[in-house]
Amino acid sequence: MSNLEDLYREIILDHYRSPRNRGELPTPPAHRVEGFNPLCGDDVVIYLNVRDGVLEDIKCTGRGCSISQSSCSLMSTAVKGKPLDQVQRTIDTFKELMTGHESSLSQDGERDDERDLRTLGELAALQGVVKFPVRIKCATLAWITLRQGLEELA
Amino acid sequence: MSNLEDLYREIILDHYRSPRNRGELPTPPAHRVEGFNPLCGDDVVIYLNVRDGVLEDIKCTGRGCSISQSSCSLMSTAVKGKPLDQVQRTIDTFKELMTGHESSLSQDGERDDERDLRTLGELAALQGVVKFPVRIKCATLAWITLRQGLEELA
Amino acid sequence: MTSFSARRVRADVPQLTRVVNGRTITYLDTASSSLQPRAVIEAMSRYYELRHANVHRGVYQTANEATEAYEGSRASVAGFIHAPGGAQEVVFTKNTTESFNLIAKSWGAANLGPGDVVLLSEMEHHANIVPWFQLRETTGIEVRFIPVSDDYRLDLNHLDELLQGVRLLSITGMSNVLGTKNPLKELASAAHDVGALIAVDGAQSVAHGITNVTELDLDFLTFSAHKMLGPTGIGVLWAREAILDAMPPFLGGGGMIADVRTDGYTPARGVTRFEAGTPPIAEAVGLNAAVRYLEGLGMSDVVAHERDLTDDALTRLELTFDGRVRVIGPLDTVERGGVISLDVEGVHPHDVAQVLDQFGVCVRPGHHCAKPLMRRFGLAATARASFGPYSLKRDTDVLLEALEHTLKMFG
Amino acid sequence: MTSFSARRVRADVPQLTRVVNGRTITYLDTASSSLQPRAVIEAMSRYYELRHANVHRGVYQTANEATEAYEGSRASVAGFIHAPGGAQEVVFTKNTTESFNLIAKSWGAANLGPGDVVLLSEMEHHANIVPWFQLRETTGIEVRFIPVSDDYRLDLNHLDELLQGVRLLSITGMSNVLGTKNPLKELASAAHDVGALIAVDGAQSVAHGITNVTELDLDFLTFSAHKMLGPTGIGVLWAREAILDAMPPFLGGGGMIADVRTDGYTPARGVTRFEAGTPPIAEAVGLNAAVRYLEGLGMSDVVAHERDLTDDALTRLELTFDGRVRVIGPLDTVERGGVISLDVEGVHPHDVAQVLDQFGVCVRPGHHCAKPLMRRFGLAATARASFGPYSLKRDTDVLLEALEHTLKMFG
Ligand SMILES: Cc1ncc(COP(=O)(O)O)c(C=O)c1O
Ligand SMILES: Cc1ncc(COP(=O)(O)O)c(C=O)c1O
Repeated sequence: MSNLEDLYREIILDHYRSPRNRGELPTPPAHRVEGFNPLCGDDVVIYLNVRDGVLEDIKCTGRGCSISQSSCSLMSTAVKGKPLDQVQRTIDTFKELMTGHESSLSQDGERDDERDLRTLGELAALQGVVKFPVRIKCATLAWITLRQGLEELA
Repeated sequence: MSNLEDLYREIILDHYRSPRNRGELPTPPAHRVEGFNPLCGDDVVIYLNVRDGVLEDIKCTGRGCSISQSSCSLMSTAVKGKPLDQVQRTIDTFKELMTGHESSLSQDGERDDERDLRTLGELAALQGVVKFPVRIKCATLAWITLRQGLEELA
Repeated sequence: MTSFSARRVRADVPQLTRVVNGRTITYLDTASSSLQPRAVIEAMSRYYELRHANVHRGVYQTANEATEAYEGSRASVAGFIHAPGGAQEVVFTKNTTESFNLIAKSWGAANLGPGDVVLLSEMEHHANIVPWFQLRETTGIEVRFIPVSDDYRLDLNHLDELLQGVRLLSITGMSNVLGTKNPLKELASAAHDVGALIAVDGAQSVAHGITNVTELDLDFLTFSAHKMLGPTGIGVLWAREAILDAMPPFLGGGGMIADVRTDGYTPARGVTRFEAGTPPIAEAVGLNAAVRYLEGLGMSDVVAHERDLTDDALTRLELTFDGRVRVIGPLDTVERGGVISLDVEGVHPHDVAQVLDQFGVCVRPGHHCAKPLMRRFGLAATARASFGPYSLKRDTDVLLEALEHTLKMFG
Repeated sequence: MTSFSARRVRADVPQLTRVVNGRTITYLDTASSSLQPRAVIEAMSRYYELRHANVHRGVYQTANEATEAYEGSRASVAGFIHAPGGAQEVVFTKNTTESFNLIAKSWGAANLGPGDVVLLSEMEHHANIVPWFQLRETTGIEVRFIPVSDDYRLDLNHLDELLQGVRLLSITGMSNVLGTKNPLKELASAAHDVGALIAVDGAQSVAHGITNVTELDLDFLTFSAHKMLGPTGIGVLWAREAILDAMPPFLGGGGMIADVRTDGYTPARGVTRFEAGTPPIAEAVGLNAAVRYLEGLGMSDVVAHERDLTDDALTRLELTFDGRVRVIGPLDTVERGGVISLDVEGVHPHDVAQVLDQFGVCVRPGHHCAKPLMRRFGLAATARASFGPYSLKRDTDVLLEALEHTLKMFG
């Protein structure tokens, strides 16, 4: 059962049971964006308040599995109040964690791992997901939706 | 090679090499009917002169394998000059030979066989065809076409 | 249950000895796709080893054998569903989905026009919805749905009204989400009373019930081999001969034509008109083996066995979890098959299935290609367990054990 | 020819040890369907025994394995034909015929209208003719044919005129009757010059040549597994990603949708949009095994081996029969594959094949689903012998022996 505990780390279950930044923001001024995973029917809805190049507030609703919902919650805590360029970097780093992880691990795993952990903080709890390829889409749904929302605002 | 010689009896090869009643009849008064086997591309064209309930003349053209062409030739000699009801009986008997043969043989083969041979004369040479199920359609093409022609005339 | 033995069936299915995550597999996903007994797998291997050739038009021995095997399968299938017109009514497709597309795009496009109604139900699989939506785009037909009641059965109270203007009632024999079996005979007669035809989605019902199209008085039936112990890559469309004969071709190509000129073509007659190109030959051989295997078991024994398992599972789910695991489907086994959709309190179906996998338990999370039904019950997904002839109560034991662990983990 | 050994290939193919009518089989019908090596048959058996499950949407281990096997096959196929966009450009269909129907009914219906021209050739298989005739009925396009010269090659003298108004040039890579290989690179560039796309029927050419869609600069490619040592029940449509992305769905059902409501549906993105219903999973596994087997042989060695056999056979047919057995196809091996259509003096192809069967020789009589070509050369049918990687000159020995007997018998 070690694999499973890698996937469902305590932090993840905690964010699933008590999601942070859950709810809606009035639109306008907030921007609303919706993400959808046709394979499992999960969705996330993200509300974004951007001012002067800073993501001042973010809220999430939607329904889905522990991975997609905790990922959204973890994401919101990681990017809330941050300047947009930093948000973008976090998105990029997270995407790398999800897609490039296995291949970079096989070359010089330790170093990459450390870098991820340093940059990502709590988000690193999601790295167990890469061992479960079908769940990667669950973990990335919120992030793809966030990026889409930011693009729509740009 | 015994099977093969059963299929290609000398009579059949003879009718293939020297088809009887080959050619066309002027239409009208003759009736022209065409048969086609989509699987192998064979066709037969039959010309019929019917008067006073008698098939006074019949001619065949078309192209196809030895079985379909010799069957047409054998048929023409069997039905030419015969009253229509007798033609119809010959068609029925031939059809039986082709379709019911195997099952009736398994019950009381000898008797049926004899009856076929008596009624069919030279046509009985075609009975080897039933051992080659894919070729049955070749043998019956001319007969189906003849029946269709007679129905059109009726 | 005279000779039927689920244990013996189990011993015939190689995959059921597999060990997954340290445990012997507990396969509870037969509604998605069934596992194949050795007889089916070997029939196909032997076919490839001994007699593979393209069918039709061949004269040599193996081509004849392949053709006989292919056409023999058609006859077997016709017998299995009691097709009144025999093999001449059985069209091989690639799956149930293609069969429905064939009905919609051939019969539907030729016979339906603006205002004509196709009546479905809210419990249909997408295979019996999307082709009708596509037809609606091109012809302007109306697509209407029979509602599903809170007891997870068709709400037939307003059937008469719903049937107004209907040309085709297309409905599932058994829901792949709820397990509900629909009253096909009554529905057929109601449809015929208004001059409509009836098409039945047999993807589940043919594999888990007795299907007699003559007695039920159906017009079309669709199903897939891979849900009835057979191989992937082949499905069936059965239709009454008179209906088939009047249908225009669907896909165009070799095998379905009588003649092709540079200026046009003439379609062939009979079932081959609907089978363009090289058909799934080895798959037909596998399907034939599956049909014979099921006939050997006896479908009434299969049904009884699966009812037994379902009854036991429904009872124990209720006893063990006291409402924390809710069954989305009828709670009794009256007109119901062995498909059990679960809603586990506080745990998403994806997570349920993931935890169960650690116990070697195979259940499927998701909308099961029945989104309108999911919406009807306010669900995004369920975790679905389903039985087959090889299932045992032992499978339910492991399912319950794994569900307890799941609830603990997320509790 | 470094490591290639036809004898070793032959030993890998179980059916080639079969005895028919007292003689070891001489299989010369690879153009209809190839025989499968043990590696392909066993890959499918093992799949069913160990890891069969429905693909996609599954979370449990065997469902993941099945999905990986299925998607892995897509990647293999993409590599085999050098698809510039990789697996994302490979759609699994049931055969070449369905692939052409998909092009015509999705891309064609969406992009072509009255007066638009689809240019074919007189040597096309019905699979690449009938779907265009069907499209003509619904959209009023024009279907035009490149003529075939008396030397059995495309007559490209008037290509410029023929290309006027053309939106798609759809043409075979290699004729299944003549053996002629067409100059695809030149044709692609000519098509592109007038702003048309090019689709290639690879049913023969992919199995008997090197296909690099990037280098040839193609837009669509179709082929079938069963002609390239793979199983029945699966075919391929390759198309450039940008083209695929813009194509509307074809068949409707599960797997090809993003959402379905009672009032409509949203198609999925990517290749799955074209794969409605449970796909041919085991067949994809078999196709992957076939691709790897062919790659192991080396396609250039396969081509060289088949050219050798063809050269030898053409020479000996001429020497032995001195014109009484006429070859319908090029008499040299320049841009020509191992398909040899025969016209035997005074003997109908059906009879030729029947007599040959007594020698265990498998050749196919008929129009080979190329009736316009047959008409062009005033033939109703030919008896066609064709080679595969497992063929040997010994096969030609038996063919010649049997042909001599045939001529004697009907002489
Ligand atoms: C050149 C060509 N195109 C298309 C096809 C059709 O292939 P399939 O029957 O697998 O759809 C064939 C084979 O019969 C062929 O030889
Ligand atoms: C009720 C029902 N209909 C249709 C289908 C579609 O079957 P297939 O995917 O084999 O086309 C399924 C299976 O997924 C089903 O359960």
